[in-house]
Amino acid sequence: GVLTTAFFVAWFEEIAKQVRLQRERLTALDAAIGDADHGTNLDRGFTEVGKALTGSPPTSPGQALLSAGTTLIRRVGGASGPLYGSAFRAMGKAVAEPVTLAGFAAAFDAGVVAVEQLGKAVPGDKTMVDALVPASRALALAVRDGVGAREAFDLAARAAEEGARATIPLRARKGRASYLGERSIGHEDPGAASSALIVASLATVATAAS
Amino acid sequence: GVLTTAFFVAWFEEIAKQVRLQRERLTALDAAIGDADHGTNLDRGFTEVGKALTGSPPTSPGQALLSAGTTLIRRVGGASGPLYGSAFRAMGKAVAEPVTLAGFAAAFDAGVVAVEQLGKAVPGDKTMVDALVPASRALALAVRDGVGAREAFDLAARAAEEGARATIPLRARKGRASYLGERSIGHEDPGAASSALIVASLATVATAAS
Amino acid sequence: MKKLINTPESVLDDALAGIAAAHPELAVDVEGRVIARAGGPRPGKVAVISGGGSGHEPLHGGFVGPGMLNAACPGEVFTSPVPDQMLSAAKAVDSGAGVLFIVKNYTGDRLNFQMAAELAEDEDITVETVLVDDDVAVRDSTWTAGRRGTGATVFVEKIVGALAEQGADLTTVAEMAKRVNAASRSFAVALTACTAPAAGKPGFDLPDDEIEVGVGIHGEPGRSREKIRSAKDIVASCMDALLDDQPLAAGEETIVMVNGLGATPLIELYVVFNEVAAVLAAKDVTIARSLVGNYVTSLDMAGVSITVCRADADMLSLWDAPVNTSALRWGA
Amino acid sequence: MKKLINTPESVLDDALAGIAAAHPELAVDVEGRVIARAGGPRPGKVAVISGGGSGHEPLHGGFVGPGMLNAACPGEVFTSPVPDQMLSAAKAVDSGAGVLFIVKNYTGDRLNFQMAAELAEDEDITVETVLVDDDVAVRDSTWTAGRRGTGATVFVEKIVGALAEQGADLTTVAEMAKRVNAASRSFAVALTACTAPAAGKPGFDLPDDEIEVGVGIHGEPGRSREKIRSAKDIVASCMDALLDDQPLAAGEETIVMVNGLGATPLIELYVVFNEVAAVLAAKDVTIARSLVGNYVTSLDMAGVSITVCRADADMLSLWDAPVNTSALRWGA
Ligand SMILES: Nc1ncnc2c1ncn2[C@@H]1O[C@H](COP(=O)(O)OP(=O)(O)O)[C@@H](O)[C@H]1O
Ligand SMILES: Nc1ncnc2c1ncn2[C@@H]1O[C@H](COP(=O)(O)OP(=O)(O)O)[C@@H](O)[C@H]1O
Ligand SMILES: [Mg+2]
Ligand SMILES: [Mg+2]
Ligand SMILES: [Mg+2]
Ligand SMILES: [Mg+2]
Repeated sequence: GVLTTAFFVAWFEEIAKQVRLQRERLTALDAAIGDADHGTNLDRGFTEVGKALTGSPPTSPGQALLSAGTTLIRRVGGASGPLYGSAFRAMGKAVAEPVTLAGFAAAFDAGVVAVEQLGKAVPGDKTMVDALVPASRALALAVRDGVGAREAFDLAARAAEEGARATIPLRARKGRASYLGERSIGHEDPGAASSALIVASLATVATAAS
Repeated sequence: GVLTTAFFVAWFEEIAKQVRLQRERLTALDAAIGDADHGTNLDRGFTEVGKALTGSPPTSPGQALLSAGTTLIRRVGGASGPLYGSAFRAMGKAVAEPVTLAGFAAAFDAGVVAVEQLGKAVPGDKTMVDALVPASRALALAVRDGVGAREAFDLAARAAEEGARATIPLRARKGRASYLGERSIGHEDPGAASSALIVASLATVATAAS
Repeated sequence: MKKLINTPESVLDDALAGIAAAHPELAVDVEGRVIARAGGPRPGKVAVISGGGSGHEPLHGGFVGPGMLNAACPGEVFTSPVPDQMLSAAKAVDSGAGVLFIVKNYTGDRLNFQMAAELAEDEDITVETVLVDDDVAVRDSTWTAGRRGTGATVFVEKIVGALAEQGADLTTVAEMAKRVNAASRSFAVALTACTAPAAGKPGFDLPDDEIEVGVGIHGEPGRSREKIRSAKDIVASCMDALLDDQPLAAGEETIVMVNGLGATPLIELYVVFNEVAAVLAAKDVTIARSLVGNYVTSLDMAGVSITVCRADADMLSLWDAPVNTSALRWGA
Repeated sequence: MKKLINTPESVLDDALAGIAAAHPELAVDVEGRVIARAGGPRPGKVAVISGGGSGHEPLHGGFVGPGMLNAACPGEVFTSPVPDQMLSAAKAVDSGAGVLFIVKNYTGDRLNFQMAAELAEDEDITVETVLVDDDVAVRDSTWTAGRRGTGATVFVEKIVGALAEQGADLTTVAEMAKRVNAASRSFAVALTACTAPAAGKPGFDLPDDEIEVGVGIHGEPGRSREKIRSAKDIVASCMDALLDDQPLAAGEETIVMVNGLGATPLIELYVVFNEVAAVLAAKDVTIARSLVGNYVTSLDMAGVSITVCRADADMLSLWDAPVNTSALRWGA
């Protein structure tokens, strides 16, 4: 039940793969209420993360997370670059070895808090926060209930996915989508969708590992 | 059998009416092998001719023709403005009262010669000359054969129309259409089409008058 | 999508190489993505840096040069630059007198410039940041990320660039930037959507008789969709939006920019300017200075933005000061 | 058709009124359709006049001012001006030293300028006319009206404008115009057709993956239709056409313009310039001076033209001379 460095590397590989696959979808979501670059941004970013992790293989989970976060900040730009970058960096700083599920859940929450602090968005603003906060809550509950990592990640993935879908009827209050006012209603937030993808990748990797 | 000042004024009115009606067609012909303004150019020009002839009513056929020609030169621009303008001015200078059919035919030919001299186009170059020269020849033949004005103008109109249609398979050697090289083949020359319209108007007015 | 590019991924690098080739008077770091004046910092002069996503050319690279910016940091198309760019720009152009960051008010731009400012402070570079938020199509409320920064950026960069050139200190320069921003309002309409190279298709579909009203400069849809009307009517509603937000009194002086969004013929921009001039003349407001052309674009979007700055005497005299950049040049 | 206009008929008048409002340094005769420098003729200076159809802005009105044109005569959209315009321009700007007409080689332009020259001679104004015919997409043969005049017009107007400013006489100025024209070649490709206001629809239909190669600046179709390719490939074939017609030897100096046809983003023009620079660098040909931007447009056509002038030392020094117009300004 301990999450190894390899697990985190696999997580970033899976994210990169999924982002590549869903790049058009993310960009289309962003085209509807933003500037049509979210898929491109994340594809560029996580491809670079992959290169960084291959180039200087991390020797600890914290290192993997810090490296990924720094790479995103240095390579993505836009709103999502600093937000996701700061999230992974905060996770990397918060995580302690060996990484238990409880340790991971706490670190994940530190990442979510970093996003909230940097972006000043609260749940309901129609941002990635709407997927990340429920995911973090699901992880915390899973730890409290003593379920295993695989199931915990499944629950988190489901919560994130539901959170993302729940952004559809919302009116955006943060980011570019807020410029649209009423017209932002009826579209899923691209950042929430990518957050759901990131959490789902966690579940995928855990399933594959087990 | 004498062509009065009123006849010439009626001719320009008819041209203006027909140009207005066929404006889109002329412009579409010009779009295919030119710059899509021939209908607009002539509409603007003959509208102004109408205003000029109404504003200072001519007291002779020569005056009517000169006024129309000068107005076209001053208001149309492009290739067709100076060409048609010079044609009518040359006709105005050549015509003598009373205007017999023979006198008209000679004046018309002077107009055609003015176009040829100014534009340096010869028949077969895919220009208005391809409609004007046959029309002039038909008029001369009609005079030789002693037919009446109405029939002479009908023959001229038919010759001009045939001449215009005969530009379709030609490759342009003058004007904008020449830039297209081979690609100018297969389209009717807009200036030849408008020349046919001008000669047809002559027939229309003669028919109405008789 | 038809574009004069090699690949969507290489657009920015290729364009930067082109800028380097075309402008020997600039120091273009293609890899580091910084466009700076050649020759390095001038002792005692505050350095003025701006940046943002690409696709808005000539903004900002076209405004680097004496009398305006010291450096510009171009991000990927419609994506704010990354902190490393602003850090390396700051290091390259700071003379010790400090650096002003001119940042358009978008979440991405703010966050990346903010991180850059922290990194620069770590290297003992003093940074002041000024936000440009002039677009009245977006209401500044808790319901939004605040107004977008658009056309006023040109006014801020020009005026503040001149002030920095005169040797004003960082606080003074930053204050003037805020003053110009506070005095400026913009509003834009789009006739067509634009196509970002990586997206490969237009950001939205617009029927042949409709326009997007209140658009930004990133291909995003606007505040509302309306039927196309005459230039006079369109300008009237833009000017209503501008003047509602910042009423102008008879006798006041303005700097006015009628800006093409990228695919609008200059002849149409002059038609629009004529209508803007008529609206202001009817209120006895003076257009003391003006710009008509493509200054803050949105790739191949057809449309126009109108920016009006209520200009005081200081601003006008700084506006008239020499400027020597590829996109704005006079007195030099 | 969506355009920022009032009516197709009023586009030119409205735009001229806008130009008048935006540029107090110009004397714009809206009714007579002449854009001249304010202030009248300078004794002893040859007057330089150009003109042509509208829709190519900033050409020619944007090049009126010290160091370049004395007056410009804008015709209706894509229609050459009428003789009255050139006559009234000549009367307004002739100082007695004579007038140079710079005429792009189109039948309409030639005929109307020719008539104007006759009218001006009747009023004792000495006129020299120089034709610009730089477009290598058209072969100069008995099969054509001769080459079109396109981008080189900017080079001729700038260089000759500077020479006239220095007090050269009419013959000398006309000779230089011919020299610059003879040394210049252009080639253009279009990605989309343009829509003339009066026509109301695009001049041709171009599928989403095709380009028109060898187009002019009046929305007419080009020499051939081809599949879209990379900027590098497109530039390669344009440069082949230019260099086939006028080979350039290692060490020769050039002035290069990469010109947007109206709807092409500046970022793409820099991508193109980068490829042009690479082709010339490979031949050791020097780009001594360059322009990248929208100078000779074709309304809302997307595409690019490339103009290369083999420049001698005289031309380069005249190029560098001060110019102060709305579209080209340096040293002033
Ligand atoms: N203030 C914010 N707090 C949290 N998330 C935000 C904020 N602003 C934007 N986002 C997220 O960023 C996403 C957009 O990312 P992206 O398209 O990459 O950047 P940009 O908006 O700069 O183009 C949005 O869908 C939203 O989820
Ligand atoms: N050199 C020439 N001689 C005779 N007619 C010509 C010549 N050049 C052009 N034309 C005629 O002019 C017509 C085009 O007129 P128009 O479209 O009004 O002018 P432009 O070509 O300047 O746009 C052509 O269709 C052709 O018939
Ligand atoms: Mg985005
Ligand atoms: Mg035509
Ligand atoms: Mg973006
Ligand atoms: Mg024409």
